[in-house]
Amino acid sequence: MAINKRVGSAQEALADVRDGSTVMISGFGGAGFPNATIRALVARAPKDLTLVVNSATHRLSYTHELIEAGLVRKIVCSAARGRDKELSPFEQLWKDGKIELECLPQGTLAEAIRAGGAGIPAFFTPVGVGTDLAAGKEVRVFNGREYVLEKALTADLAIIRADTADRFGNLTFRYAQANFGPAMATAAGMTVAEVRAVTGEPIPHDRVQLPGIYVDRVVVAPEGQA
Amino acid sequence: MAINKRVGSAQEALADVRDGSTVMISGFGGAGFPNATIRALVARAPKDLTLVVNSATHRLSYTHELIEAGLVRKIVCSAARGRDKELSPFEQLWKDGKIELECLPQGTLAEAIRAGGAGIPAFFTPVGVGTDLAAGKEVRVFNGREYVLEKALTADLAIIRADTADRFGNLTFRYAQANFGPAMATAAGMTVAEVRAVTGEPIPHDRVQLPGIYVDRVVVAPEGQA
Amino acid sequence: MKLNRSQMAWRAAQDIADGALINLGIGLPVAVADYVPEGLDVFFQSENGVVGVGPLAAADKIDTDLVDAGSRPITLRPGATIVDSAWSFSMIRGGHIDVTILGAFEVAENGDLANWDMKVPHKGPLVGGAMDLAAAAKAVWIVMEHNTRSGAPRIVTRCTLPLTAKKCVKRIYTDLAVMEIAPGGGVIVHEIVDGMTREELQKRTGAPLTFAPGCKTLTAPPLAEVAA
Amino acid sequence: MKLNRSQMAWRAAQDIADGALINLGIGLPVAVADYVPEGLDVFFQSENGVVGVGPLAAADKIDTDLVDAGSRPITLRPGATIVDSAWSFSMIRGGHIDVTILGAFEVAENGDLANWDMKVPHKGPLVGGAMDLAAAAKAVWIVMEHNTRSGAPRIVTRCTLPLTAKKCVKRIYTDLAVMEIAPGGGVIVHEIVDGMTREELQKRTGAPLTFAPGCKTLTAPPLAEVAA
Repeated sequence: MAINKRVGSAQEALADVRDGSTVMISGFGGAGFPNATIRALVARAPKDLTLVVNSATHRLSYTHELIEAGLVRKIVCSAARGRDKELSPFEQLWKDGKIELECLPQGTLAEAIRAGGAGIPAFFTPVGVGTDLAAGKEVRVFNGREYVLEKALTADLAIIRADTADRFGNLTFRYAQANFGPAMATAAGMTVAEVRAVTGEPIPHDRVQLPGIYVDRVVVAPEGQA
Repeated sequence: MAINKRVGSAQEALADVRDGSTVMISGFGGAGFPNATIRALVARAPKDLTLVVNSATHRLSYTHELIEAGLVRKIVCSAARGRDKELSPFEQLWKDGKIELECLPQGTLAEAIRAGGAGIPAFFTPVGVGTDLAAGKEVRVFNGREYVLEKALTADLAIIRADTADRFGNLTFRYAQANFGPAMATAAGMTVAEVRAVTGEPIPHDRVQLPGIYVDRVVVAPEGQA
Repeated sequence: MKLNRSQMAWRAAQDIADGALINLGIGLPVAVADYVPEGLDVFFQSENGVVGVGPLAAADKIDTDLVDAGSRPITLRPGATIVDSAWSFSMIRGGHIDVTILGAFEVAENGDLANWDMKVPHKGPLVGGAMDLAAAAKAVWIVMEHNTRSGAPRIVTRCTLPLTAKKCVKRIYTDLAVMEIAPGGGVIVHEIVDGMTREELQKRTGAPLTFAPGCKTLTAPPLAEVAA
Repeated sequence: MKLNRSQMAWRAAQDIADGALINLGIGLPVAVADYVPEGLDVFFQSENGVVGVGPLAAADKIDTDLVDAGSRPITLRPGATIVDSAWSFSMIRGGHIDVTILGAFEVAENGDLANWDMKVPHKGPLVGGAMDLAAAAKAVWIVMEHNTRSGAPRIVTRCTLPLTAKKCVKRIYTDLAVMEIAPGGGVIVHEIVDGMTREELQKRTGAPLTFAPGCKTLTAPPLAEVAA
């Protein structure tokens, strides 16, 4: 049957998400948040999620709505600080022991996700050695320098934002929109790509930025918001 | 001063190559061999080189000329078998103990080079476990499966083939020409890119396949041969 | 009646699932692409980074930059793209290849595979992507003659040649039979060619065979032998 | 005379080498880009993958997909390109950034850096790319006020706040002085503002200072204070 990964709606794309899932969500620096699909996930309301996101609290991402809705058990991220002096909803839940937090250096987070998609269970990195974020982790010396062993991250579901898709799931990204998206798509059992538009023709081979073999479902959301 | 990485000739690009250097050379499956620059390296004749190449003996690559010229002390590769029943020049040197060989699975070779450019000194991989190529290497179990620890590869010099470059060293590749080139460029202290043509204008940001920050010198060789 | 090499490739192709991402080894396995059943939409990956290998290029359409891992001039199928070697092997190592179909020198009853080193004295090693594919594809299928030219079995209790990967083979397609390696080890025959008794197949095999309850006759349409 | 924040950024910019690849931290460090000497051709990298950050976008040219790691709307310089996060941090971790210019809470005399966690109770952590940059850039330069608002020294014998990276800082640009962390540790003053005695600078510093033989007066052109 001719491959066609487009589905009718974000709801349809998320129909089989289960409680307890690990979910990766793209976006950084204000670009690449799959906000329409995040909203659909809030509505779908699976419980006890583990989120893997760069920032738990970015004001332009709707990730915080998942947290505020009480759907999240644990967050793996590089940034979880609210903007204001008062505690953010995340910070309040964290303070109350209702949400678990694993903070990683941003590059370690990115590499751990990439490793998860590349069949690498663990790798050594110079980043974090001697800091609180490496506490309890194995340290080994290579060529006279210390490195910390970091484990790969994988997920049940990745939700990423891209610019265009074709029916094969091939994706292009605008400017800084890609960020964590490509790596997350490789590391998840199921990848939902939210895009501005689906092209009629296949994307030319040398314009594809993420091969469609990593993308399971494509959702069109022109504005990127529900 | 306005950045301009183009140099006048392959000879000029290789003027400071030293004896004992580790040199990475791109190319696989018949595409992406920087043959004009390999010929210039043969003429430059640095001694005791360590070569990191996918194939030591591909008939379409001039790498074998470096070997036949006696300039190579060691080869790290995934393929070193001559096509014929008689021993190839490499095989004869290897049999006579005049050249050292390290054979790696092709994906481990690619990942070790990528790791070398990405600041990862070592990584675990499932590939090769229980085989002769993992003999003597550390094996560790993650999630019930065995993995072997592989070390990163770096080089003094990478010579890669691309299609076009701009004055910033940004590169594009045609079809399957990229193969090992991008990773090698990240893992070497000095990268020489041999290209078909240099563009007058900067390559558009979304057409660049290898950022110019990884490229030190650009040589134009329209046919890719000396 | 023994299958010829084209028929072996054809038989393996009949088991391909719709939508699969497949890597075909050099030699006979690449012929499998010619026999994918009508109506299936599958992608072939090549280790050099091509995702969506199409038919071989016509003589007048050859482009030296558009080749597969075996240096064959190819075309791209619609929706194809190309990644670099590091990414190509991340795709393989990361378990994104649904099936890799490879040749073999030997397969052991526990699924061990030997297909890279014949131990010819002083000939250089050539491992290429064999270990990556065997260790990491979701399924490893082998297409090979049931016996060597001298009649020795290729399916054995324990490989004598250097291993490519341990316990990786799921299915074996030979000129005589279609077999499965059971999850815990052991060779189960699902199809056997007409005119071959179970006893005769066992004699030609170096490991004990179990015959599946529904064991059928292995048939294939008449096909000219491929050169590969 | 104390430098204002613009002048501190200006002073750091004067030490940038032609052709360098530079990453600027959020806050004051990004202002360094405004003062790169004429005639230098440098690239600014941002952790979100932009290689070749140009000036901030004009209000009518803002594109929400074209931002830096600090979510600021930017433009691209000629020759710019953009990679994904995994590649961006491979670039950083792999030592391809010539200089990263960062803010700091504390710098120890051995080069230890604390710039990510103020230990405010119950506020979530925010490490971002700070550790990657500090641990892996070829050179780490710090731009910061010499003292905290309450007058406490930021240059200390040992950091009291959580570390970002060990022994990573090479240079420090403050409102009072330009300093170097010697390869084996120790703070060497290369420039000191007019009207400040060496004794006074030492009093404001929590670690012993050495004054370079050619220690000069730290001067900067008059510049309006940046808001950052």
